[in-house]
Amino acid sequence: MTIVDEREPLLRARELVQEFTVRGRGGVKGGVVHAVSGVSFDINVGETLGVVGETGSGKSTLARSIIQAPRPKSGEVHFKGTDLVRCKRGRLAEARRHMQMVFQDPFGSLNPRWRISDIVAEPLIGYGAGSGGARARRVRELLDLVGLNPDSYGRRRPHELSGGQCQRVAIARAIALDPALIVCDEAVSSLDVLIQAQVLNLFEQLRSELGLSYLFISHDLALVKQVSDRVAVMHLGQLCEIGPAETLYRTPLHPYTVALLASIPDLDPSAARHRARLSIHGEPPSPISPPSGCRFRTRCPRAAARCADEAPVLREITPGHSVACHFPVTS
Amino acid sequence: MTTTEPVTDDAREAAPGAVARLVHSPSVRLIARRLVAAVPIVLGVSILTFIVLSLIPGDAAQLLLGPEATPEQIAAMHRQMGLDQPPVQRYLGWLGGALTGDLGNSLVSGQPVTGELGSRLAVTGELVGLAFVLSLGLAIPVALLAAYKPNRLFDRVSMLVSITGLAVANYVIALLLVLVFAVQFAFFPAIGFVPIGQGIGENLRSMLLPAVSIAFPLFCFYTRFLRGDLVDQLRGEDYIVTARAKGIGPGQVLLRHAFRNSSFGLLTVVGLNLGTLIGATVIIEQIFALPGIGQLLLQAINTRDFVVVQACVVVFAVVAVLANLVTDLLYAVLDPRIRYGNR
Amino acid sequence: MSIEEVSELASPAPVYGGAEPLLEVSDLRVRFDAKGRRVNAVNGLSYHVHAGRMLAIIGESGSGKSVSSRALMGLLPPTARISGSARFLGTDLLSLSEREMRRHRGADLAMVFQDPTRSLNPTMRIGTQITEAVRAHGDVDKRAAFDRAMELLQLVRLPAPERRFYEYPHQLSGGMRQRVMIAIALAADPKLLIADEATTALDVTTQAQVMELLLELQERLGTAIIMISHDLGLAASYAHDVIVMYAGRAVEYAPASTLFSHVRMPYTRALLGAIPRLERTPHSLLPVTPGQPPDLTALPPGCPFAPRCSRAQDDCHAEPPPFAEHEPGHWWACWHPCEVGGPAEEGGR
Amino acid sequence: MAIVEASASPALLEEAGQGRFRGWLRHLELIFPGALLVLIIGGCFVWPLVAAVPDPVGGDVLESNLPAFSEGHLLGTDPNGNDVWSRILYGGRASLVVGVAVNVLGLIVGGTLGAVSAHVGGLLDAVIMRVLDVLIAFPSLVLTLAVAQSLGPSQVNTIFALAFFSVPAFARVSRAATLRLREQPFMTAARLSGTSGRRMLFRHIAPNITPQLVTFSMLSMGIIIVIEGALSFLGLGIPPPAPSWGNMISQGQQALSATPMLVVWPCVVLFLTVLAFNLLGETLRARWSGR
Amino acid sequence: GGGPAGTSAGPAGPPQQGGSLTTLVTSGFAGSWPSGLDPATNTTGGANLSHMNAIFSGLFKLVADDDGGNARVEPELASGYEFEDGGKTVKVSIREGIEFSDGTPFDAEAVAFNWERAVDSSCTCAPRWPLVEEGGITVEGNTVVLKFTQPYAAVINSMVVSNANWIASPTALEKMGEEKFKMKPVGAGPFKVVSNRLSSELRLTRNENYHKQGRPYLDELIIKSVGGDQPAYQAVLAGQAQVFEGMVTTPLIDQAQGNPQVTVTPQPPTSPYVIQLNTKKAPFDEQKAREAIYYATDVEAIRKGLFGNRYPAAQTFTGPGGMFHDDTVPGYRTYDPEKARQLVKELGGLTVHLGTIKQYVAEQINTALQSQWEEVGIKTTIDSHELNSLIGNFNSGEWEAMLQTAGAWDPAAGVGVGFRFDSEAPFSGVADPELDTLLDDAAATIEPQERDELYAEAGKLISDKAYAPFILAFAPTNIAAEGVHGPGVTTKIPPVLVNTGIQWDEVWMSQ
Ligand SMILES: Nc1ncnc2c1ncn2[C@@H]1O[C@H](COP(=O)(O)OP(=O)(O)OP(=O)(O)O)[C@@H](O)[C@H]1O
Ligand SMILES: Nc1ncnc2c1ncn2[C@@H]1O[C@H](COP(=O)(O)OP(=O)(O)OP(=O)(O)O)[C@@H](O)[C@H]1O
Ligand SMILES: [Mg+2]
Ligand SMILES: [Mg+2]
Repeated sequence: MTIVDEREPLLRARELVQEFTVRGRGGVKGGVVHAVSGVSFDINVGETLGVVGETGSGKSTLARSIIQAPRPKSGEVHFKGTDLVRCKRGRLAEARRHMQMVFQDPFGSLNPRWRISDIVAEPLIGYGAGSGGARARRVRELLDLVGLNPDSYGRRRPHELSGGQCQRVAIARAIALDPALIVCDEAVSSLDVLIQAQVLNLFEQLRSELGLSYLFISHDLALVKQVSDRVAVMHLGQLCEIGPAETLYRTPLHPYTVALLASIPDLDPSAARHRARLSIHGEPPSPISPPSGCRFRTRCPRAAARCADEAPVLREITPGHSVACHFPVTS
Repeated sequence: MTTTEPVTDDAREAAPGAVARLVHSPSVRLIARRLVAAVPIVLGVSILTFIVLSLIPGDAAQLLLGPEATPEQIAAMHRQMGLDQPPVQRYLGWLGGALTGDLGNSLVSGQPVTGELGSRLAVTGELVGLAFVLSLGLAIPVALLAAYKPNRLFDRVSMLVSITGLAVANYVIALLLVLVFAVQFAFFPAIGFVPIGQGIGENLRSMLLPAVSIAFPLFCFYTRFLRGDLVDQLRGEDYIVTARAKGIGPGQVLLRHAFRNSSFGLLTVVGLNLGTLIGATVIIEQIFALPGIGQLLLQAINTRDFVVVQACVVVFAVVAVLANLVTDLLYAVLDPRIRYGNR
Repeated sequence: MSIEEVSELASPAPVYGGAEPLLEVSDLRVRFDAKGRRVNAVNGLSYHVHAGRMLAIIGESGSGKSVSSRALMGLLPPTARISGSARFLGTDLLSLSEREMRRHRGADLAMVFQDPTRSLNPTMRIGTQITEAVRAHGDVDKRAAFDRAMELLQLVRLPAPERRFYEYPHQLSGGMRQRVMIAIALAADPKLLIADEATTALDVTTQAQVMELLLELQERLGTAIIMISHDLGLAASYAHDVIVMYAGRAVEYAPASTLFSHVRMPYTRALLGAIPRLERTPHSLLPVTPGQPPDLTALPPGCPFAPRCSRAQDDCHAEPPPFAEHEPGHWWACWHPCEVGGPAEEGGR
Repeated sequence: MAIVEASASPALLEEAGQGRFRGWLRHLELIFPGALLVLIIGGCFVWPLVAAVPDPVGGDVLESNLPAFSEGHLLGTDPNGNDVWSRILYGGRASLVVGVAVNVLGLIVGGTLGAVSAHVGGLLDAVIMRVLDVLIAFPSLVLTLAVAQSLGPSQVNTIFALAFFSVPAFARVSRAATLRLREQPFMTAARLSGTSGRRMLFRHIAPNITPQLVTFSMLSMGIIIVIEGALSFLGLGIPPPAPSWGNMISQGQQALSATPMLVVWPCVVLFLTVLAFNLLGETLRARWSGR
Repeated sequence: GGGPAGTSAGPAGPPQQGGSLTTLVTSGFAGSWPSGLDPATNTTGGANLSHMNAIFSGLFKLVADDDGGNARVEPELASGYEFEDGGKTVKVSIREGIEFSDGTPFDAEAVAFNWERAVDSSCTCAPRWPLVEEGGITVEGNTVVLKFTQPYAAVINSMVVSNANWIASPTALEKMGEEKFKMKPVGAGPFKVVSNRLSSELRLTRNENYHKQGRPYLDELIIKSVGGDQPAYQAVLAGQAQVFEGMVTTPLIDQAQGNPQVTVTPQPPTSPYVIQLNTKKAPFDEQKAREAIYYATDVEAIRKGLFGNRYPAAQTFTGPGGMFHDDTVPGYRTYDPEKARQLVKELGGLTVHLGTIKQYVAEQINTALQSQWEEVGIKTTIDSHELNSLIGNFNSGEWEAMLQTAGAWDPAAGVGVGFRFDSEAPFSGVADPELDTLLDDAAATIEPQERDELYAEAGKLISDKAYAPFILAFAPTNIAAEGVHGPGVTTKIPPVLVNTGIQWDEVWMSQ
């Protein structure tokens, strides 16, 4: 392996493109979904990058492209100095050892017929880490770490656990090999608030203790802000804004980010009712035939002729804060 | 299926650019694609038949010439039949003919196979078609009634009947039907086929018992399948709850919602079933002395008339492939998710 | 659970305002006998809804929100055993036969479900699904039904209704589908609309759109709405009144403004505390409530939240607190309620 | 605080009793077909070992065509003087062995083919599926006839021939199930965990598709036993005088109107067997699909 | 009315003209004519007697009294025959003034033309004439002359089962070509072909040109192939067919005999079932083993148990309906289980593969034989063969025992005794020069008395050497609906080989 340069980001994604050909029954070609189109970003060691965006904006596809399941159509993903997109199967497997994923569906991500301890041991076996005894010890350690008593939970099967517990098992599996990066695709969205808090705290604890980096995907903006150092906003397969969490939430630049932030329901009833809320109307365009130019222009209150002709590129407005908009919002 | 909209959909569909839309319509593309995909399948089937047939011991020449034939006689007969050529060449020769619609001449009788198949196809086709119509025509209402009140008397009785149909061999059913409806009460003929030309009534009368013999097990199978699927829909699907929440009655929910969706599953099963039907026609045609393809196939196998066997198998394969194409098309026509899918 | 305990849990419906309530649910209990296990999904739930108001029922997953509302509609599976009463304009919905219930469904009470994709029949045109609801009640001819359906589609502000009428659910986006669901629910001018997690499956922007729409419709039509959710933010933003449920019971009930400023139940407080907020500093730990929701097959004798409650004392474990109106308009069920204005984090241990 | 009378307590108690009964009924769905199968299998495989049952073959022709309940012949004898009851028991062995063997073959060969095909995907999948398409489009009967005529009728050849029916069917079921499974995140998670392809197949896919395959095999068991009878009709299948239910029926039908009982008895046991397998299959399906 | 043995099946009044009759034949045997109906190329001609006789009639025909007795071959389209040269020359004269149904003359030239084709035919029913190399078949005026290298006694008797009996119109054959002709052959028989669907249905209509005045009675004759005895019986009961030729299933025959709606006419048996033993190969190259089989076989039990005493036991190669029949053979070894056991013991055990063709009656007998043989310690496996694999088995010479039918109405006829016992014959398991000589001599002897003696001697030899135990003389039964009458249908005619040559021109139906 190459020696990792300290200043080199842990993960560097460049111009990632992922497309799907959709087919009807009998294999009729229906069109090409432009799920991710030219996305670039970095994640540094110990950093959490939040990704937000509405349904279908390509968040999950982005996550899967990074872990190469399936490999993206084009682009580069440099992880610890290896370009995953072009490396061989063996190298990829080696790299994946340091890169794990936690899925949205807590039950679906655990094989329903396996015992919890077997599930957690799977990566240990898969990467041949340790002997039987060492492995068993490591499994207990991991279960303890995620707050599950190995004695009472180790022999259970997923359906005997609650959603939050399942998610913790999935996390235990993800950290089993001390990865450098965990990709969380809506890892807490299906949990209710009390459990969600437990899981989020666990992530936080692992980050501070083990120095993990996260790619944290959600469409809950408040939640993303809670956990992220930097936040990227996706819209229809493209990054429209990326920047430090605080800055981005305080001074959103992209009209879409503004609309998203405005949609967050407020916990203060007196303030929430009867305010002019919505700044976004209409339906999201189809990813099969996205609009020309800026993909947000059909719903954008600030859209102008230029938006239809010219696709805006991501440009840095303030240090670390970039936006892809011809007419960024400036308060 | 009844729909209540006052303006028909077809009117909208026939909007300007109809030709362009036709070419780009998923159905047309589906047909084209599937027809292309069918070619290797039929080709594969014909090759497989060729291989299988060459594995069967004995050949037509030996059978024709009898046990006392000298090797020279057999060799001469082989030459006459073209069996002396290497298999690949024989196959290619056959294929060339088949592509031009000439399936060759029977080894045993020397008659052209194409014409013979054509007239027999009509009989088997009618038999199978009638069986489908009967089985589906009965299975649907019975399954609906059974699913209307699951686990009640009607459901249980229909289950017992269905399982009887699955357990009792079709040839036993055929003989029993004849004993009752042809011998005891002379409603129907016991054997024989009356061509449509001699009156549609007589024709149907002659085909009814054979068709019922084939249809009954099918009916039972479809009933079980559809009933199960309907009950699953009624129990598990959210749109059923929506429908109930609208305040419409259980009959409407069953017919308009559950059945509509179950019908697609049924369609697949019906399409796949066609292959197994061929076994049934061989037996039933034998019992009812119907001049169909099944009868021909069995005779041809027994006389090692491989040209005829090959032709029958290919015809069956084409029919099976077409049936699947038709079900796919029906899907595309009936199931809006495909009709308007992913555009 | 003994009979005495049951009777103690039973509670009167809180009275809101002066006018007759539209719906008055009292002591609703639902039990499932499934696979030999007995699940006590709802254990004595009582509340009122008045015409023109929006009541939010919140609570974590499995607290009985859906079951209690489906019980009103008579849409529970046969394995459910229901008791209690639900007076709707004088009739007890729970005692109606399936046939009688059918007359109320759609016409008086309507429901919008969580997942619009699965809740619409995928093989039926949107229009047909709406006209079906229109024609389910009253003798409406095709033409009139069509007109009404178009009216509804316009009402829910579906773009290009003439076209959408002939389309199928999969041709619509999630938000549009949910609007269609609302149109179906409104088809027969129901007096009460139950929205069971109607926006959970939608993303934030679409969720906001749908909620706006519901509010607007309520203002125009005067329909009462029961909004079921586990999103407190949503309840705070849109509802007039809020009920918090835990383990099949109501634990706190108040007008939204009161509830969010004067939380008394430790459970509610825990819920509020656990929500990530924009104001919070990044990477801070959230207050955590330990433990699991109680096993509904065997409820503990005392307060069901007691095992997880930081304020719990011996009496909490011994006896369930009654659900009572401790302050005007503000009901709760707790032996040791939180002080008003206390820190939100206090609810959790 | 006014406390409302507890409602519906008596009703609850009454329903509790009913609940127990219902619970029992639910088990009946499993018990009834299970017991029936145990009875049938026990009858065929164990009873002849325990009790004195006449030989199924080698009967005395002078005792041919005895009616049922004759002395020493519970269900009478066939035209060769063989005891029908005994033939039903021993014939059940053959039929059940064929049914089980064909299903096991289908399960293992077809199941593996389908799973591997779906799991590996790509070219292999395309090739396997095209071959299966060919097999499905190919009238299996011809294949069966070919096998039977070239190898001669026998139990093993019957199993072999019938496998042409079952293997493609199982492969389809297994492929569909595997494809569905592939969508599950735990499969992706396993790949991320460095799990090898073989381990994926055996530890992840196999246990998860087995219930579906087993359910399917329950439902197809009856069909296979019946098809074996149809083969007997065409002179294939298990060669007489060795009994199987199928060839008993097919032999009996040759003089159906004269000696109907020779057909009725095997039909009855066949009915019970198909019933049991179907009920069992459906119960398992309902349970495993989580209803 | 039914009743046993067709006692009441005499003609019910004067024959009536007209009507359409459907006759059923079993698809496995007579109902299969895959190679068409041209006498020279129909390889199953021996089974398709009804088809061929109806279209071509015959130079000769086998007739008998109503009870099947006094069976004899009579000239039909031929007017007579003469033996000359000690039987080495046979002159068959042709009836004058006959025309084929296409109007062309039926003459000696036509017959000679057909015979040339028949001799070259590959059918088992081709004539086995020992013709001289050159000029074996010649025409002399209205006579066709056959010249043999040695006398052939059965030349006339075997005519009725050989394709030499059926004379096709040479003109029609030339005009249509062989391929078309075999579908719509033209003969001088009572019926003309309307349509012909191979192995499925043959529709015939009355030949107005038929040489007998007022014949045939029927306007239409339909021959249909059907899948088995049970469907055929049902079809007759339901009125879709009037005749079923060749019922073999005993319980059904029993049932039919109890049914007043049908006339049941068992035909006089000619060819008995025989267990051929392959003496060229172990274990039956040893006489003891063969004897063990004789002693182990309980014919009486089979007769009674399987067939309700319907068919007589046989000890030699012709049944009671055939020529030169003997009920018993002196010294024939009958059932004696003790002796069988003893022999098996001496042999140190005996294991036998017993085969037969796939057919209901044969399989039943085999099953019964298996039981009986097992009883005395002979380990027996039985196989049923398709025709193909049967031929294969014989050709390979690997077979041990085969249940077959042996003999014919005239034992010297084509598939007669020589077929099973001549050392040259492919289906024979015996290679005994002495027996060959006896059979050859018998075939070459014209004098009936002498022939009878030679055959008796042959029978005795077979029995003494224990070459092949005979079981019983089997013949199929014909079923006719009420109102159908005719020779071979409701009266008995000995089957020339397996099935009876029904005289379709005489068959009539009451309207
Ligand atoms: N395997 C696939 N085949 C075809 N289209 C796909 C596939 N996976 C994703 N898509 C499409 O790609 C687009 C992006 O999907 P993706 O799942 O990445 O969105 P997302 O942002 O994760 O949405 P959500 O918030 O709903 O999870 C969508 O339009 C989706 O339909
Ligand atoms: N048909 C049923 N059979 C058995 N138990 C059921 C059934 N339906 C619901 N339950 C149980 O009843 C309890 C309450 O369920 P309910 O659906 O009302 O929860 P909820 O509050 O709506 O939760 P969520 O937020 O997840 O929708 C749960 O424990 C659930 O498992
Ligand atoms: Mg996603
Ligand atoms: Mg719910």
